Amino acid sequence: AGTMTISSPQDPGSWDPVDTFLVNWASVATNIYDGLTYRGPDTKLVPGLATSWDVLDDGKRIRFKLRTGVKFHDGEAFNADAVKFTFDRLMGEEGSKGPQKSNYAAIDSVEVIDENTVDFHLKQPDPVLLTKLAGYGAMIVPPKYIQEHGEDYFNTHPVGTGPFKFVSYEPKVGIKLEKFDDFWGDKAKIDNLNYRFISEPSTAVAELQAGRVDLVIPPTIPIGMIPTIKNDPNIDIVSSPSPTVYALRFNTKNGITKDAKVRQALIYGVDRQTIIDSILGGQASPIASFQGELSFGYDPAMKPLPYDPAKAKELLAEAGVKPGASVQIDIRGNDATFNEVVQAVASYLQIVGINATIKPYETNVLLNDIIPQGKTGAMFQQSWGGWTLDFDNTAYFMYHTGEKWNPYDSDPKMDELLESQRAITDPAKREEILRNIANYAADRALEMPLYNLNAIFGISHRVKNFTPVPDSRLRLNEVSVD
Amino acid sequence: MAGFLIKRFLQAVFVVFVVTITVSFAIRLTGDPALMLTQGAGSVTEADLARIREALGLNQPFLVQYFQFIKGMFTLDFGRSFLGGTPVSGLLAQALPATLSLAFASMIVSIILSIPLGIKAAVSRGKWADQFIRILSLVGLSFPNFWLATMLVLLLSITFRLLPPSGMDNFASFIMPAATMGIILTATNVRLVRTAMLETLQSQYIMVARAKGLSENTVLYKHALRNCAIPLITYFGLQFGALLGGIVVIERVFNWPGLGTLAFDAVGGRDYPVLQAVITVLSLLIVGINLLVDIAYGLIDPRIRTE
Amino acid sequence: MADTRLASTLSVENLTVQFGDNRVVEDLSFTVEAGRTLAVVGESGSGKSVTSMSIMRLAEMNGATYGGGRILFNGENGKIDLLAASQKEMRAIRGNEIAMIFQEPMTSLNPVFTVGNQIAESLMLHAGMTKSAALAEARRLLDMVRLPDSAELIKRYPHQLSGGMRQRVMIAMALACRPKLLIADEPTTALDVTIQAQILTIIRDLQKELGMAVIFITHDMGVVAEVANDVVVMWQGKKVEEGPVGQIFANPQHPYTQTLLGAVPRLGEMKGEDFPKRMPITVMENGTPRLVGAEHIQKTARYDSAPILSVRDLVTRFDIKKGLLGGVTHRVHAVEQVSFDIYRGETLALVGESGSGKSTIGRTIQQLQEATSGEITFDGKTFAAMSKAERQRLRQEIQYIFQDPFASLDPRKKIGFSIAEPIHTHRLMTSEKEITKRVDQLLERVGLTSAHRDRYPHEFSGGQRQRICIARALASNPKMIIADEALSALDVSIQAQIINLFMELQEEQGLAYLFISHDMAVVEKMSHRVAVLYLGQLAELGSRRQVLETPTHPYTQRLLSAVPVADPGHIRERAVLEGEIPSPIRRVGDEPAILTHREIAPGHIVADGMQQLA
Amino acid sequence: MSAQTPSATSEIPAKPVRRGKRFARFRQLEFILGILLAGGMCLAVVFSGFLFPDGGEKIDLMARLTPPFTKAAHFLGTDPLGRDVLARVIIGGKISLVVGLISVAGAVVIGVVMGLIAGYYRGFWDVLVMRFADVQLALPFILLAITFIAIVGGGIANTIILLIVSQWVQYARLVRGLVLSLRDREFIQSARAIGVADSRILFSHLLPNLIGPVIVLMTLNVATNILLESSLTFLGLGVNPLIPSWGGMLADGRTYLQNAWWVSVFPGLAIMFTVLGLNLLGDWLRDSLDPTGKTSK
Ligand SMILES: Nc1ncnc2c1ncn2[C@@H]1O[C@H](COP(=O)(O)OP(=O)(O)OP(=O)(O)O)[C@@H](O)[C@H]1O
Ligand SMILES: Nc1ncnc2c1ncn2[C@@H]1O[C@H](COP(=O)(O)OP(=O)(O)OP(=O)(O)O)[C@@H](O)[C@H]1O
Ligand SMILES: [Mg+2]
Ligand SMILES: [Mg+2]
Repeated sequence: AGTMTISSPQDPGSWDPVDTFLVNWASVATNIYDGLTYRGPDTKLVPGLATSWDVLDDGKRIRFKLRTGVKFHDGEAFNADAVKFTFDRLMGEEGSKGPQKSNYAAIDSVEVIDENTVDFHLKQPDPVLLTKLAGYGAMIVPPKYIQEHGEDYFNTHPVGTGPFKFVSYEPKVGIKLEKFDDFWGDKAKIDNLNYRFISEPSTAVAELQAGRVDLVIPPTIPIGMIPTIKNDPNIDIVSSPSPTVYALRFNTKNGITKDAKVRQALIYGVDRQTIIDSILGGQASPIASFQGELSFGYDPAMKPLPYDPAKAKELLAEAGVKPGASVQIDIRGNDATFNEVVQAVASYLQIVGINATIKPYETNVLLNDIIPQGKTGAMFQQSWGGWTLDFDNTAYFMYHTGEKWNPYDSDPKMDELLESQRAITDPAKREEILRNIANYAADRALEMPLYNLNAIFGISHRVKNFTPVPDSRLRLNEVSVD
Repeated sequence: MAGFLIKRFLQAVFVVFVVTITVSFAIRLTGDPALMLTQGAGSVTEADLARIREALGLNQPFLVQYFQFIKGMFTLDFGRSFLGGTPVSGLLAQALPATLSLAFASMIVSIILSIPLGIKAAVSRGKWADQFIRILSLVGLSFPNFWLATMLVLLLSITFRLLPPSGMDNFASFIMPAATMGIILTATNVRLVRTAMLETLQSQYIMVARAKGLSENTVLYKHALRNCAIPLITYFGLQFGALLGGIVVIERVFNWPGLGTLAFDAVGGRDYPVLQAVITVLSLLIVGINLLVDIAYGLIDPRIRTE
Repeated sequence: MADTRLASTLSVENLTVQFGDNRVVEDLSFTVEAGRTLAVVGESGSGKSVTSMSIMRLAEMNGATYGGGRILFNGENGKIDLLAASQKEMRAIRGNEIAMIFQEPMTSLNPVFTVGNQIAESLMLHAGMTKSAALAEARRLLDMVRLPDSAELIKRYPHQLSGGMRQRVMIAMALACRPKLLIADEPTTALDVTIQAQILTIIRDLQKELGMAVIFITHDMGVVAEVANDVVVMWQGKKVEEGPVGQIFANPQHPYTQTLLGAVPRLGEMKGEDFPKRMPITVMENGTPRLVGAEHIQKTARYDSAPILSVRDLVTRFDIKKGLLGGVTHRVHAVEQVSFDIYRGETLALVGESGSGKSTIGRTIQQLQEATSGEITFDGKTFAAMSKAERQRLRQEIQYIFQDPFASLDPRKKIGFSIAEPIHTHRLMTSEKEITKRVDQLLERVGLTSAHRDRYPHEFSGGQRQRICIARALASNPKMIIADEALSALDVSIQAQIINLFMELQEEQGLAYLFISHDMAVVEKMSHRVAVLYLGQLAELGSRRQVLETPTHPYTQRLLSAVPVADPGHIRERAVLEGEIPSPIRRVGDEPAILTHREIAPGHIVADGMQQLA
Repeated sequence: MSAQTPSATSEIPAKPVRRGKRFARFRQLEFILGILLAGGMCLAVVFSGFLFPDGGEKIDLMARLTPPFTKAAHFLGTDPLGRDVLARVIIGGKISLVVGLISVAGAVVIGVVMGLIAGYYRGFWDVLVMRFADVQLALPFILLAITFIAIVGGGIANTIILLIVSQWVQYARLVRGLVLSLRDREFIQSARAIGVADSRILFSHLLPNLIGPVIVLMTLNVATNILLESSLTFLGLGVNPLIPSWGGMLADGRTYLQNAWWVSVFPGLAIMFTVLGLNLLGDWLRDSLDPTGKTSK
């Protein structure tokens, strides 16, 4: 019973799973839709609308047994046809208009075996596919409803099989859901779930303080406001590790950072632990490679390079870099916390004799022009973290020759490693290779790994039984409110 | 009158044309929406991008896209948002009243504050009341709107829990955003009213009005105010235009679902249809306000009426 | 004295008014009785307006303080001291028992309210009338000041009325509550003679009807002679003389009064003279009058050579556009088919009512205005045939003195700069030192000193400013000067000085003047020939004697009859003047009839078509 | 119709002012206060290099968010990176004043020239400049800013250009309106009658007579521009965050308002004093440039 209000930073504009990549779609839609698989806060993959599955034909076919007695919010029954419809739609005309299709490119076709069985035929094995089926574009949608009401209607009036059903949506303002009584799993404890779109962090926090919002979800809360929230007796902070990692990557092609020694020196020169403890208030953990501990491919044996300014100076001297050399660090202009971090980084670099200047860019310009075109300074901000929590999703795009996010480096050995793991379905073997990749990248000092930032939630004390999720895919059927 | 309307119309066409073509062209230089839509996705191929561009109609030459937009405009069809495909007209229908009502409320707050203060300052020119009002108005100019807004929220919403910190739900929601903008506008308007009033107060007819034995308030608020209304109205009109454009920050702070928010998100997400539509609406509004101001001139000043 | 004071409506006793430390009215006393008119005359800045504003207790709103004295007013509630009254008490008196007509009639009406509204306002306030009753009364008042069609008039706005009409509205407004005392501060200065005559008549008639006391402030001695019973003469903030009007005119005691009266130009003074004549004038020096100059006949016109300027069939029209893209629907026919010549050393006077096109002709000659058609020839060459450089050169040879000397000087430039500007512009001299020397010479020429060079225009008196403008006009060694009502804003004594300066310069340098004026007495004093303009057309043109002594065109006759005579004994019979001047604004296509001209005597040309002037 | 469009806060030069003694004294006070505030602030900023040799850059993460008036070394406290707020406020003035003053100067020069031309020549130039003004008005500043910065990039120079581009129109409108009311005045006509060249009429007669309101608008705009720079920072479009600026500090300090008010209040006060000083000086300057109502020597 009761109503819970959540502040979410962005309105994705459409609730159709095939239309968007925004995490803030997922933080709402996870309550509306189900996938064949499900991954909860513990990041374990468990049955969702499929009760079991078998990987066949060397990973080129997967057979799913579907859950029975499941109903869509409009009363339509869930069955194999719905699954086929969903994926035909995703891979077909409608999916082509959106960005999700490319993520599921491995799927060739879906075959209905019987009412409760489907086969996925793959073009090539995709080790991450089962995870991908737990979210985003793979959410199962109601065929009859969409055919009847049309695609446009579906965008703004979503129907799924999840624990909450859609009530109303006001663009740029909010979306309202209510408990779905015929949910197949644990039924929701609260009656109403309201989301409000609040993009300005301090506004969201003010709403939380004023008691008009019960939960503020990431990436909203600026670190600077954490003490404010902690000091307020009615609200609190909860956090969990997240996939999001921050690094300053290097221009390995030109300038002083062409030299791996210099890159290492710069890494030695920055006291990342102190930055985490002070600026980030402990809401992050140090990283040795460009991934967090939740990532598949994380190597606990890898340790970050220590803070050692003496060593840094020594390396710089070896590389022939004179004190007073300058580097430019390109960052996103709208990230207040990182802004402070990078200023601290610059001041550490100053200590080892490097003059850093910081150049803020509008996010989209940095991401779609400056980095891909290789127009960055010696260092640039990259924050990354896929919800699939698989290092391939990071490493391939960051390190493989010719990839969008890799404008500078080309290393045949790295390319080979990256390609080799993609064909392998044995998780243990893949993990091994991914760890090798991480180690190799660290050896070459391709980036200065900074930290793995927690997912930080601001929450009202009236909310009970809330488990923070790492990846914004909030499912709130267990939560209750006073 | 017909000539006047034709001229106004041509002017509107010109402004809307120049503004939209500039913005449409410039925004296309700042990044590809297809890239933006696929940002989170890893394995995006050129084919994927081409596919999305086609779906968004971006594969056509700029002029074709522009003319399609113009064509749509005549049927009030501004296309669909790149972000989620919502019809833009629907978004506008929601954002426009939100912004207009806030802008009006702010103007009203500012007018209610600045006219008596400005008149008081003018009447007591050089005395302490005048200096005090002028310095106060400068203080109002010294803090940025977002800062003032945050202070108000801390005080009224969090400390005293009187008003909602954000959103547009009911009358109470209007108070803080309108007050913030109103106070900032007042800072300049007080000076404006004061100056205009000083000019007018030196006129002979003000003396004549006093010589009739009229009370001081009748003299100031009836005879003097109406005579300096022309520059005031002109400036308020300009200000209203600027207000519509400058409302972005306030809308963000108060999470106001208006045109500013819409435009800001649209620029950020390179959502061309939304941006073009917002800009069109804004420029039409500004032309419309100019028109209203001109009509108001006639109502206020009979000399202009018969010209 | 004591008994008059008892009966008097207002008695001012030992009034002193100051702005800051600057005493502008000192120890002033006078009384006015019911049914009588007191004229207050005096030099500009002698405190006349301040006195009347003090009576209204409005002076303090401009920052004045009262140094002492009493202003006793015999009002409805018995005798009260206005200086001791509160503003609240004053509000009940102002506009009700004491009314005032202000110095600047054109700007005294609030432009955004209808005439009816503004008159009704006082009535509703003081007589407690309802709005409709007040409006009905307003109509009656407008009828009383003989404005036509009052029913329609109360709905009009001030800008839709001519100056004369506005002034009558002001009078109606002042009289709305039947005041016991009317203060009229130079109510006719800005108006031309015909309208002035109408207004004087109205005030006098109403005074008879209402039996009120009137304080009439003016510097026009002709007007004083016509309206006043008693006169107070003020000089430098003090009263220097007072007495019945006949006595003041006949036997002025104080030197200032003598100077003032001595300087008054009287129309008809020059009867029988062929040429203008320079007269000696009295000026006040250290408080004593001194006679300067000698009589001199101004026989300077060179009729033997070709005219320096000829104007042939000049037409200047202004388009009035309705709407913004709308076409031209109306035109102002400011100048229609005007032709005349000016010879070296000659003064041609251009006279006519306000709006008759005098300034437009001057401005067209000075190339400040494009002619619609017609030909202007200067020094033998037509404008049309001149190159750009030659036209630019004309701006050296012809100089224009604007009506308002203050307005025509850049307020932010020292006058030395302004005078040197023509020299710089036409590169007449190059060395800064020489230029400074020349400026000093010019200043001396017009009776100023080199010490004045570094002052700003506002630091001079009106007469001095006018002389600065003349110095500037002379700086470029012109052959001709267009003086556009250059004297009408001045005190008569300053006016006389400048007339003499003009004539001296003409004598020395053979200057030609186009002298634009509506003051017939001045015109008589200084012009060789006179052109009378009516509605943009030439009504009459001839030598001064011909036009002024044998006026032939009815319009000329009317103009002359309206001139007030500075002689209290003079009984004027003037033509009853009613109605407004016809408008020069016509619909496009509705061309005015062009008057044909006849030469009735050698050089005396008169227009036919007098029926137009009905 | 739309001819006379007085722009922001047009303080039309008053008619010859007749002031009492008290007022004259106040004018003096105005000047002294103005010099003390604006001049003092400028001096501190100019000599900030000597006052704070480390440029306020020294980061001390251990001493972050020290409250003001508690430690002698950090009289006004420290910011979230442990930098001295006093040092940053004073050094931050550099960017703020440079941005504020140069952008205003640029806009004034362009706007005044355009306004003079439009108002004096009317016709084609007028239509051109005024339609431009309409277009400029229809383009909201923030949108212009985002697009402009997205295309040409951020940085101080670009921020200044952006401010100039978006503000010259104000001056053009103001000046045009004033020229329209002055151009038919007799002293201009009489200059023309003498044959004075147009350029001289524009710059030597018209300009001095309309500069008063321009000065007033200028001094107001210095404030607005210092703040606009902060709005840009607020929207993530600011300049190098390592170089402190008042606006940037205000924007950065906003999230700390509840637990560390001093981070943003002091830069706010700095802006306020400067703005106050500049406006007092502006009023004084306008009056002293106006010879009307005073006696020379
Ligand atoms: N508001 C004012 N502040 C300061 N001085 C003033 C003010 N008004 C008038 N004066 C001064 O008072 C003196 C008398 O002015 P007043 O207007 O009474 O002259 P006047 O006799 O009416 O002259 P005119 O014939 O030119 O109208 C003048 O020296 C004038 O400068
Ligand atoms: N720029 C203009 N546009 C339209 N009409 C004008 C213009 N200038 C003058 N007029 C009109 O032309 C007519 C003649 O004006 P002009 O100034 O020549 O009269 P005037 O004889 O000098 O009168 P006054 O004695 O009042 O100075 C008037 O009706 C006037 O309203
Ligand atoms: Mg006077
Ligand atoms: Mg004239």
